[in-house]
Amino acid sequence: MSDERGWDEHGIARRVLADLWEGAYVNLGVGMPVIVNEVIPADMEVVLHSENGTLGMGPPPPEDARDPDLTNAGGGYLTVRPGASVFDSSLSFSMLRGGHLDVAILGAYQVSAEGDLANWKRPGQTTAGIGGAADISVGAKRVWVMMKHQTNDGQARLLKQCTFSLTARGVVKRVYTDMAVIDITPTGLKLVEVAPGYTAADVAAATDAPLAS
Amino acid sequence: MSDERGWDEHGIARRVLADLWEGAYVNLGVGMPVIVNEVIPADMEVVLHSENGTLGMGPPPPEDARDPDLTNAGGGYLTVRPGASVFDSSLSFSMLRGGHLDVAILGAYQVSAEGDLANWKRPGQTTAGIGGAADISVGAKRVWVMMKHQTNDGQARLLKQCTFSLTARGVVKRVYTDMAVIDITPTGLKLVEVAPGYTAADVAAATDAPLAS
Amino acid sequence: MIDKIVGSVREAVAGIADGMTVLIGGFTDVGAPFQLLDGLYETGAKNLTVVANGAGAGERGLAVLVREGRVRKIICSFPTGSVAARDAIARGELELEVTPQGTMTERMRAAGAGLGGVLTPTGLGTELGEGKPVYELDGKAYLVERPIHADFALIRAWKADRWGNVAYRYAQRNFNPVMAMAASCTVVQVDELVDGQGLAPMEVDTPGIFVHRVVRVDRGAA
Amino acid sequence: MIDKIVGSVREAVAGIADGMTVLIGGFTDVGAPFQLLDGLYETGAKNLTVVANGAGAGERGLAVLVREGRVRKIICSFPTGSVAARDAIARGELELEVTPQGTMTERMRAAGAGLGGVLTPTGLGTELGEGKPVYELDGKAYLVERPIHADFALIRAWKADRWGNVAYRYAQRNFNPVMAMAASCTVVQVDELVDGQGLAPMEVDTPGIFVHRVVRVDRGAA
Repeated sequence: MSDERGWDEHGIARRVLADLWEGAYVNLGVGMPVIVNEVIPADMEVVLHSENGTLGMGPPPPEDARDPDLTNAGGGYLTVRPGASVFDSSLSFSMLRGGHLDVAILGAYQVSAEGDLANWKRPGQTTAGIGGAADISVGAKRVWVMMKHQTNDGQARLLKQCTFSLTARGVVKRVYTDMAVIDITPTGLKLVEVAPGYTAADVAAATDAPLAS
Repeated sequence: MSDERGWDEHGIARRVLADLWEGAYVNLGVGMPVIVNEVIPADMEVVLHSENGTLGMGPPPPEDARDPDLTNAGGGYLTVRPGASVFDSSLSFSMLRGGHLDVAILGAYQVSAEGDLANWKRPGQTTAGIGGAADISVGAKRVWVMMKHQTNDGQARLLKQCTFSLTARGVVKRVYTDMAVIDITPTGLKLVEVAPGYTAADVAAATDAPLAS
Repeated sequence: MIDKIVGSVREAVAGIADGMTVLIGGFTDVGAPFQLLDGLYETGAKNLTVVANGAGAGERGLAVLVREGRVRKIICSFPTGSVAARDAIARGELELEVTPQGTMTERMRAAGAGLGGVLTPTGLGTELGEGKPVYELDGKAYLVERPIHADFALIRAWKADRWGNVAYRYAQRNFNPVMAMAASCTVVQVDELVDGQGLAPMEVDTPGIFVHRVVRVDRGAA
Repeated sequence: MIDKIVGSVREAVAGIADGMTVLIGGFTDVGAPFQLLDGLYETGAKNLTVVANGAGAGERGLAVLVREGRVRKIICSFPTGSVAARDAIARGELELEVTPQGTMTERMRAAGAGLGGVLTPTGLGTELGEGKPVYELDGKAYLVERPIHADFALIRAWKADRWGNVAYRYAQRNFNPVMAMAASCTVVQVDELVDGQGLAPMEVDTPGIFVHRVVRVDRGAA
């Protein structure tokens, strides 16, 4: 940890890990969520799903042991772990859309107080890709978002309403940021935990929607 | 062949075989159609599909070599042939409904001049089973029927309109009976071939719909 | 440690209760979970809705449950030859819904895959499509077929490991992989348990995410 | 004798013509049929509609076809990072249809399985669902997603035999098995041909009924 306030990316990942459990089936989105993989203890069986068609694979191999046919959805190399399996996109998305994943941990540009998720397209982008994000977010039992609380120029990402193109409506249940853990409830945002060095007032000031404590 | 007129069941099967070709993917319905399997020459590669999830399997093994996990849809034992494969019902019916089968050869109670097929339920039956017949008959590239030309009490089975519950509408392309081979065309029934010992007039008299020669 | 293996058929079927919907795998006897059905019988659960290819042919498995009046409704494709079902219908105890086999498969797959339904040409314009919504798309009409989701799926396979990964032998697959996807609790009976590293990744037919309990039974007993 | 094996990439892609729809397998580079794409380039076919996960990232395969203006439309889920596509769109040469990955998969599967379409919750109420029909069933709304059928599917696998049976290595599967079902002519490039008895029945991932041509290419060349 640096001496800056709040959690760094690994700190957020460790905070997410504290909410996971042995035996959970989890999909990690590209970007910040994949860091969670780095903090899962070797003796904890969290079963990672990758939408290109793997379940239960292990962390990257040394460079000289890479298998060209064994990667995750981001193209990162994987290793075979006991209990792992491979399958096609049809079965992979049946798992995702069909409610078989316990947790999907996704990155986001914006999240609304109603749980709307915007994580695939910035305004004006012509080749933005949705990938599996829409299917995952409508299907997983729990959708958690990991993101910086604000944009680099200090704009809130937790909003009354998203301004970016939506991935899915009303799906996000919990948000982990450098500043806080926040639940999305039927009555709006609820502060669960404040990162070290911040106060509830700091978090509320950086959030563009009402935040209950 | 007996000295009776027309084709016996094996004769009908041989007549069907004459219209099959090397490399054809074929589903044989229960009843008379499975006899086709007995007349396919050993050196002719006709790939048989069974809706319970096998493709390209061979004829029944000797009794002491039966594999309890290797049967066709009727429960008959099969043998592994080179090039055979197994799969689940989802893929099996994708083959059938998806137009991948070249020919489905089905039994029937009745066939109409418009190609309607009735082959699953007699009037009043409470536990009649449709099985895969409806999916097969809407999906196969060609649906051929093998049946006795008339019922045991002399009623026609080739009719203007079926009176039994339908399996599918407008699907049958050709009918093979003990008396004749008949095509179902956009303008009605057309006589293709008459079995030995019968005349076109005999066939027309045993058919309850106009029959062009 | 993940360990989905249970020590007895009784544990494997625990929780099946009156009024539940149960998927039963197998085509004729192949891939049919006879020991789990014996276990289901022992639970005493009644008023069940069952989805299976047949309606209980022969003298064991589903036939016993139907004969003893434990099944309220069967959704199946091929009830032909089930004396138990014919008699239960005659007694007014059993409701029978006959559905094309491919449609039955797709309906369970839709439930497992999170789809709201599928459009199929099968059954259109026949008794098999009666009462079902029709949807026209690009000039062609289809039946709208609803998902079938179940409380339990009872399936049979060849091998499994503690993660719930499953492999089938030959024609054992049939409805089993799709049923495994469509139930809140999927129970599989297998001939062999694979310990250590478990099944190899490419050997797995039904990944463990779809499987909740595994029990080994003696193949000879089947 | 059934023999779907052809001797060259040129024979494997013969018949792909202007205006056709072509499915291209693979996820990132894994399971992507690069040699078949080189062959497709050599045919000179243009005005193509392509369905693939990406829109041609990097400097080979689909990227070349897009850069050279041979592709009129791409249906894909993840065009991100395709410079070729971004530039072709800017030149007004390329139409891009971005579709959720699971929806893309189901649309091809529907074509291969003879379904008229599927009902999915994915994309509803977002830009991704714009222009698509909505169907309400049992109080819940879904998008109606149409089948995608193609003239050709170009896929990649590990092993195949003369009957067209195919097995994939690890994550090579991805879209390949579904694409194999959805095209009038499915062409597969493999690392290994299995002669004699062919693949064992339980080893087969894509049965030969879905495969029309097989060509072996040197893995080193990929």
